[in-house]
Amino acid sequence: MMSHWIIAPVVLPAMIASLIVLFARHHLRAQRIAGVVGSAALVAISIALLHASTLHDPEVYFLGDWPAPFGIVLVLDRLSAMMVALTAFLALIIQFYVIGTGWDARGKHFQALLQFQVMGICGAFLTGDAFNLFVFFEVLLIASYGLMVHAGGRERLRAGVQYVAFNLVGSTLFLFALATIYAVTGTLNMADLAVKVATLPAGNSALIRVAGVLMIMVFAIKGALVPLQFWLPGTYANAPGPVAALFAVMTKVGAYAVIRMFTLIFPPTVAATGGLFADLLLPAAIATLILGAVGIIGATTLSRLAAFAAITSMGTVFIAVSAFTPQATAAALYYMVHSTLAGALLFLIADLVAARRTDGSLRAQRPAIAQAGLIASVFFIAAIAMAGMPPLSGFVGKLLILDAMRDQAPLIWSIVLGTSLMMMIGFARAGSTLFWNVTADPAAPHPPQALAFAAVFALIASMVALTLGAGPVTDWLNQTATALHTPAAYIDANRLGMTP
Amino acid sequence: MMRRLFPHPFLSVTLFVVWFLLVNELKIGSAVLALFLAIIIPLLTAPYWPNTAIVKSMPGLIGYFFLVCWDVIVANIQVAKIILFMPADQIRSAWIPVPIELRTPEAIAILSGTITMTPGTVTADISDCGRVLLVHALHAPDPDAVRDDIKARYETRLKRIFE
Amino acid sequence: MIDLTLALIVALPFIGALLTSLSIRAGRDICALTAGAVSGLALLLLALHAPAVLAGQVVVTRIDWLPGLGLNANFMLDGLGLLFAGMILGIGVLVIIYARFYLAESDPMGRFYAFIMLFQGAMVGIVLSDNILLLLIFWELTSLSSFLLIGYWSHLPEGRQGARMALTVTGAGGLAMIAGMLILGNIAGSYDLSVILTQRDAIQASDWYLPALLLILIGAFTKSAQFPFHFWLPHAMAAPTPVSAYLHSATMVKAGIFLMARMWPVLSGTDAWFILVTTTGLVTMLLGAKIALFKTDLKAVLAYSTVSHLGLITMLLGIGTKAAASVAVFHIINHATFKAALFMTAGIVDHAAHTRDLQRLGGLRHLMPVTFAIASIAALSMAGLPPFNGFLSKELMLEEAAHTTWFNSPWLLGVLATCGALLSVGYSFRFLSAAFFGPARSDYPDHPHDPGFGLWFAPALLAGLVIVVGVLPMTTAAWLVDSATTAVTGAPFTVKISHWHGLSAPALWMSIGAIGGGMMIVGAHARLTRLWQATPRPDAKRLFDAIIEPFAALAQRLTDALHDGALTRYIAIATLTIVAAGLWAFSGGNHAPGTRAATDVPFAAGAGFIVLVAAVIAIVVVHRDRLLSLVLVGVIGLFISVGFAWFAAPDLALTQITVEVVTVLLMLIALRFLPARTPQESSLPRKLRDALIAGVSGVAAASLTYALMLRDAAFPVISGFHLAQSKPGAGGTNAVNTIIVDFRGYDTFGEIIVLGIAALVIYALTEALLAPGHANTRLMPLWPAGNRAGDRHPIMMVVATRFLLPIAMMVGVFIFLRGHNMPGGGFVAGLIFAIALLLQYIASGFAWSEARQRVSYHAIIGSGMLIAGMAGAGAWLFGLPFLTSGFEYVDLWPLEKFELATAAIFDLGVFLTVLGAVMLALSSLSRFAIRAGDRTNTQAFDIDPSPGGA
Amino acid sequence: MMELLIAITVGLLTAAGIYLMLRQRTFPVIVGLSLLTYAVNVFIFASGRLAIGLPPIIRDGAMGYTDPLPQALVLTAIVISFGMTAVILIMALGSYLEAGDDKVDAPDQGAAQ
Amino acid sequence: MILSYALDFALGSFALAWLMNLWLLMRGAGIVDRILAVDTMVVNSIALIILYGIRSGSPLNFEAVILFSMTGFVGTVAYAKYLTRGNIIE
Amino acid sequence: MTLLDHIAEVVIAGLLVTGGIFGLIGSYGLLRLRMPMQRLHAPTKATTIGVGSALFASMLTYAFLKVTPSGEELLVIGFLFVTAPVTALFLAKAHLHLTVPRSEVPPTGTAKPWATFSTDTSDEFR
Ligand code: NA
Ligand code: NA
Repeated sequence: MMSHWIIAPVVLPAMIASLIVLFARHHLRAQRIAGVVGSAALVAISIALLHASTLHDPEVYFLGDWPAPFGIVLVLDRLSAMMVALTAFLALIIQFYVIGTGWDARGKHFQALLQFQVMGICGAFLTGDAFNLFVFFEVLLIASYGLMVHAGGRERLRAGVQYVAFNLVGSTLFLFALATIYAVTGTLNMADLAVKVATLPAGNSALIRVAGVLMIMVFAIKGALVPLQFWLPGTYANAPGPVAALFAVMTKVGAYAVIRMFTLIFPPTVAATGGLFADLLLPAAIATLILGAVGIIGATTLSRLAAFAAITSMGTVFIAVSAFTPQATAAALYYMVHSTLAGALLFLIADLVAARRTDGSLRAQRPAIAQAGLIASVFFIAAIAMAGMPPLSGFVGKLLILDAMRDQAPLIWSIVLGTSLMMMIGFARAGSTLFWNVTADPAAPHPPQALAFAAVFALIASMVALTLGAGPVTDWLNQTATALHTPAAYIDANRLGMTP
Repeated sequence: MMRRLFPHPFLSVTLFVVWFLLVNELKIGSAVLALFLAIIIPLLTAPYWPNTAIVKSMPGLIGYFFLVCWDVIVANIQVAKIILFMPADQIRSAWIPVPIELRTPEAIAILSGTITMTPGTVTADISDCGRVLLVHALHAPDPDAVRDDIKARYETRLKRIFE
Repeated sequence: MIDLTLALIVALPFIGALLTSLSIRAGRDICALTAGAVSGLALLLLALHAPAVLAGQVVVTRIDWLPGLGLNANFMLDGLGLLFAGMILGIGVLVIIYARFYLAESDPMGRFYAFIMLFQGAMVGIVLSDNILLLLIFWELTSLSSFLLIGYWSHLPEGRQGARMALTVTGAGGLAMIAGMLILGNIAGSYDLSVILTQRDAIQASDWYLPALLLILIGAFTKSAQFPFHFWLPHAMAAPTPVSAYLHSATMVKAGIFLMARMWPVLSGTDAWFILVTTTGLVTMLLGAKIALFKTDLKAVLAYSTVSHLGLITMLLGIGTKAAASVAVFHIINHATFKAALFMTAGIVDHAAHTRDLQRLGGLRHLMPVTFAIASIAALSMAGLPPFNGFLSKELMLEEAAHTTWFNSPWLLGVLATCGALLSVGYSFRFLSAAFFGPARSDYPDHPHDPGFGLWFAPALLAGLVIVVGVLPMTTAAWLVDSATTAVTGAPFTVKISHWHGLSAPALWMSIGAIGGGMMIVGAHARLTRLWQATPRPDAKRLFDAIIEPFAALAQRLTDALHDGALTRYIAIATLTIVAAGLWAFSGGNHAPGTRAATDVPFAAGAGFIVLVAAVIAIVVVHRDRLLSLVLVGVIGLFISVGFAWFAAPDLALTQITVEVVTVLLMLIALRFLPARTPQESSLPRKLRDALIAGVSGVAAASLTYALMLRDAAFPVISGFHLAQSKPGAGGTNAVNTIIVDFRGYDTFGEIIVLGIAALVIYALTEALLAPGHANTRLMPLWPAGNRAGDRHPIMMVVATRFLLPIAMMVGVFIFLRGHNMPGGGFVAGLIFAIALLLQYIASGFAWSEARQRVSYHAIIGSGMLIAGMAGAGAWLFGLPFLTSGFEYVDLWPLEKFELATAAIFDLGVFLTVLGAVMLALSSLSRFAIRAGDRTNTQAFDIDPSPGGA
Repeated sequence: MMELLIAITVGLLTAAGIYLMLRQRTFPVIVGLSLLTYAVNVFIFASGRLAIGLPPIIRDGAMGYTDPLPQALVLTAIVISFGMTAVILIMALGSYLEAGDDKVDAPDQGAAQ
Repeated sequence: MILSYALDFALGSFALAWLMNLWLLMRGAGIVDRILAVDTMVVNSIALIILYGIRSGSPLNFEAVILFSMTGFVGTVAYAKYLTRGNIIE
Repeated sequence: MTLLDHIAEVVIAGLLVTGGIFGLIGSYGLLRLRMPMQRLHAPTKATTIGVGSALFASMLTYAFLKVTPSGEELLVIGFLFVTAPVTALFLAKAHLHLTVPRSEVPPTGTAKPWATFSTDTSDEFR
């Protein structure tokens, strides 16, 4: 039904970026116009795709008109449509923030790299081919490397080298996993993999388990799961504010990949792998949540605090994912959307503060900052959202997760609620240092940057909408989760049986 | 008009021949494509090769090429003998400055290339004024003989071809 | 009767919060007016429902929000709700008025009223919630808004710390309660109180009852500052007095009481409830009163007295009988009236005498008669003296205590309750005597006098209530108590309140004893104070900090230690994790060894392998000499390329060798600016550790490779299709190339984008580094050290590269055109062109070559990507998916049949992107050298052999 | 036999690559990364199993073909890793110029305070 | 028949040449000698691929050989220029 | 097999053997010759005769035994012939700059020094 529109979220940003590189290399205004038009168009397209994916079963787009599993396919289902829409929406908001604060003027090619990053992320969400997922991981990664060191700077570059080196280990690992999967199953199409892994002859279980575990390690690096999360704080804290905000969706690509791959290809019903992945995922997710919460209390700067907040979000999401039940997956998806918005908001605020305060330090008393009242209130809102306190979507998300994981209540509830308390303490201490414990000197003046605040309020509004609309949203997500856990429709859409 | 279309006639010929060596087939289609490329590419790369030396006598160049081939084979055998049989202390290596009258860069390049390709002698450097080549001979009991042989055998021919 | 006004009542204060933060612009009066009006309107709406509720009806509002989870915006109004909502809104209005005059000019009033209204909305939300999850939301909101209110005077350290402590304790309680409420909802099958309150037996029978009870009580006790969670309340006194009056006397601290009352029907009646609640209540009553007796700060005295009275109410709820519940309700009303009045008078005294320290106050009855009158009425009622309302509820409380056996002793509870009453008499009288009696002091800063009408009106009204309810309890309060008690106990109840119960009533004597004892304590206060100072008293604040601060310090040390930027440790941990997980996974499955025949090893291949192995080992050994390790990387790349050619992968050999060359050039340009040697830094143990990790990973990788190579795939590989369809389907015999540009062209599309982005990133970073700044200044002095050979652009190299450039282009075009059928394609062609151009840069120099670069590399990259994209999108015109390629054979006499394939256009895009990307990357890197002070040349070679030359 | 040699090659390249990545300077880390890339490229190639003398070029009368798909994947991997190597190289250079040392393990922002 | 013997001999000798180059590379000679050794390895590789092409009869490796010959020298020149000038593009 | 093929086979075998021998000599010379500059001469042997004969052998094989003429070998020889002198020159300059003692090298006989030894960078600005 959506036919060619399915690939639009990939081709559109690619072409816009190419046009920028070709024609608008030195004209920032033209770049901005192209960037915003592109992002806005992408939002419109993604809404249409979301609508289509709601009405119909998963729809497959056969690239090059080659049948699956031989050619590469894109699969539009609710999950991918949702994630594309989330990315498009976030990218548009960040566009406004960037233009509002003039971040893109501090280096070259920001707008082009932003479009490429969106292309990579959308490509990763839409692809139905395992190797193509690797390719688009690399697209979004290399664009993120560029964005991360945008405008240079000593700390940023050092953190950049670490970020790239660690993620290259991840990329290499991804290739090891893909080659193993191909060597064992002989295919790369995800739907075909699902069929073949389910009917894998006995002697192959050891190797497919290795492939599965290597795959989950790759997504664990992307999703910052302990013990593969060390790279994140240094990277996110040193990245430019709006870039770190965009990275909030990048960690979610890791979570998306785990959900997609381990409901479609390695569900617990597969004899060879069984509960292998849940056994790995749950302890790691719990450790991630705790480490993140401790990090929020221990963070010495606001941007590092925001980075550890992002880690807690991933811990929470993966706790829900590790249950591998439709209800838990729906809760995970809800919390994924929430934490993307909340994470992005927190990074934007960290940037607003850093721009107005000599630094983001949480251990030193500084004079009050410009627009302190406004920034303090949005910080308060972001803190509530991220700590999962009412009345925002974080609370609803955590309630959904607690409810979904009732049968492991003593362990999961105490950790989720305990870490929420720790987060509350961390945020209260940070807020108190940033906005209350200020010296008497007058605030240094700073341009109001209305557009930037508009972006911040847009994020807040989206979270409020997510809260108020929690009823219909959770219904939609429950249906999505159920579809994910019964992937027959996804597999059939690939029309595997048909000989060309 | 010919000058503008063929800034490097020798180059265009070479390219035409190279294409056929690549495609290994004598077909009209390839010929048309080869001709087209033989014209376009020299035009495209003209700025990279300003004031090209004009080959005055094409047969001279071809003759020179076969001469070098022969010299390479002969000298190779000599040097092979030195490596296999001559004890290390008997080898008399020597640095030989070879003053040259050639003025066109292409000619100088071909001369130093020839010297290097004929085993036993290697062009190591050129003087800062571009008038003298520094040649290292593997075994040259009589350095002057080597110098004179190079000048007589190769330089005179190149002077006829290029100047 | 379904009615949306309840939702409106709850929403109004929140709307008020918004309005006040906006209306402050119109001045402080307007702002106070809006706050007062909004609260008043809410109170009015509530009053409209009062008659129906008092008649026993329960008003309900149902708005679906998250039915799937059971969290809905359901509200209900019953007697209990009415009582509390009335109290919250009523006292709210009074506090708003009082605050208008209390706040100084410098205090931002808009923010104050916004926070107060936020708090008010949250409190009303709690008392009107039918859905317990909704109650939780408002519950945590009270903690959050109290945090803002306590921290209102953010410049005061005690304000900040008090706010954080309150938030931590009440927040933690709230979180515990979430678990409790979820358990309760699960047992009862719904989160709506209207359902839960009917499930008493199911809940009390469930083995999850005790944990739920405990968790809910933690929530209640933390909010109502019951022992052992009472320590945060005094530190909340740092808040402005209206906040203390409103939050810490009338409303917030009563939320816990409200919750116990609301849950009374299902939770109470069990031994656990009785022991836990009654004991906590009693201990808190006694402890609070004792501490209040010796506090010197007026607001601290009042705060601890509040704690004590809340303990009293908790004890009554704990007793579990309907009568006790009714007394609890009655005392809630009475306490609200006299405590709010006292707090306000304390504010007035503080305003007038500029101190709240009882030791520096005295004799104010002469100077502030009105305040004295109000304070004494309220204080005497607090002490429980007739004829005030405090006496009535205290009497009933003593009555209940006397008739309750507690830890199987019938009289102990009575005695302790009397001690509580005795202590409250003590601190009430001490308050009055210290502040108002004794000689009028002369050392007041500026002559204290009664405040304006606005400040004393509110406390006076409350004092009036104290008298009226005391004198005519049945007419003024009984109806409200009955309605609330009915809501609490779940059964109709009518209370009999009277001053005189006859001589035989034990309560009478207990009261007399309490008052007598209280008098004596006041008399002996000086000696008792010294005794109190002598006993070691745990300072709650130090205790709290002793837990939080070291934890925060530990958190920081741990976090910074773990995430200290030690990439090598990160990678070591990651590697070990991956290998361990891989081994663990492998051991869990069964592995049937392979059946493929092993291929033999010819001598040449063996020799190649030996060289490769030697090079890899050598690179580790000499890695500190960076140029040499680059040479060895070149060797490894070479032998892998030869390996690819040997094992029938010509395309790979082409690509590997060309990429190899460009990588070497890149590394060499960068090495010019990096130190030539890697210093010896790792200790031996560290090297062994790293070697071990590397070794384990190597063995794992090798065994995985070996395991794969000797086994066939479990299913026929999909590439069978590619081989079959390569010629007919994609029009090319080179299956690898047809896969790259056609079957999996989408991979290649992504891949050239990666390359394009890489070049853009390198360009952007070069610009950033060359811009004036730190990096740039460091570049300037990097003039190559000392002995540099002459002759920058040797003639032979220039002539050779000039000759090679066109020929290389011919080879490039050849490889581009035949890629479809034989090894080759856009990548390799692009790399060949790039290498040929780079040779010009190496031979004739950067400036000379850049000057001849007519088309910018950016444009080449951009157009390459566009062409590839358009080639892919071209298929849309025919209604075919992206990247569908078409081909047909063209017969043009006299030419032989040749093939036109759209894939070639895509491959052209690939070609241009690769060419542009490689050139942009290397030219950007080269600019560092130019920037570092080398002078550029306009002539191709330095030595001019021409006749006219030097 | 040949499979064993290729397995050893992959193992050695991986081991050397990881050892170098654990050194404390950016240059050995980058060299380590390229060795790791070689290792995985050979590994992907090996996943197509060995077929000496059977290049995946369709021609009449061929006894069979090497699996072309891993070769295509390796090509993609080679080009992408080249892009990545170029980027990390410029970043390492930039970090050295900005910070004055080419250490990889540097005091992170957090610990500095 | 003699063709396969000759081929084996040639393959063997160039492989042996490889090993000799390796020996020079490993023997701790000067950096210039090592670069020379690597350059010779490239040339020996070209020979071996050509010989393997003759053995397997497939003309498919010609593109590889052309590129080896075209690009092999770039590396050597770059290393040498780095040693003499300290920079390769200036 | 026609007579011509037999002759071709013998010629090709001969070429292969000579190629092998000269290839060996080239690399053996690298080890045996002690002076660095001497070593530079060895590979020119392998380049010319060694690979040259292997390439010719391949050309003849395809021309006669496989009846599909192939010219690529000539191209490879051409590239080797063009690039070998450049590598030799640069390696020699490297030796001159790093290993060869200045005293060993005779003067140019003109006013200017050898290019590698010149420290006058004025000519670099034209
Ligand atoms: Na020579
Ligand atoms: Na590719």
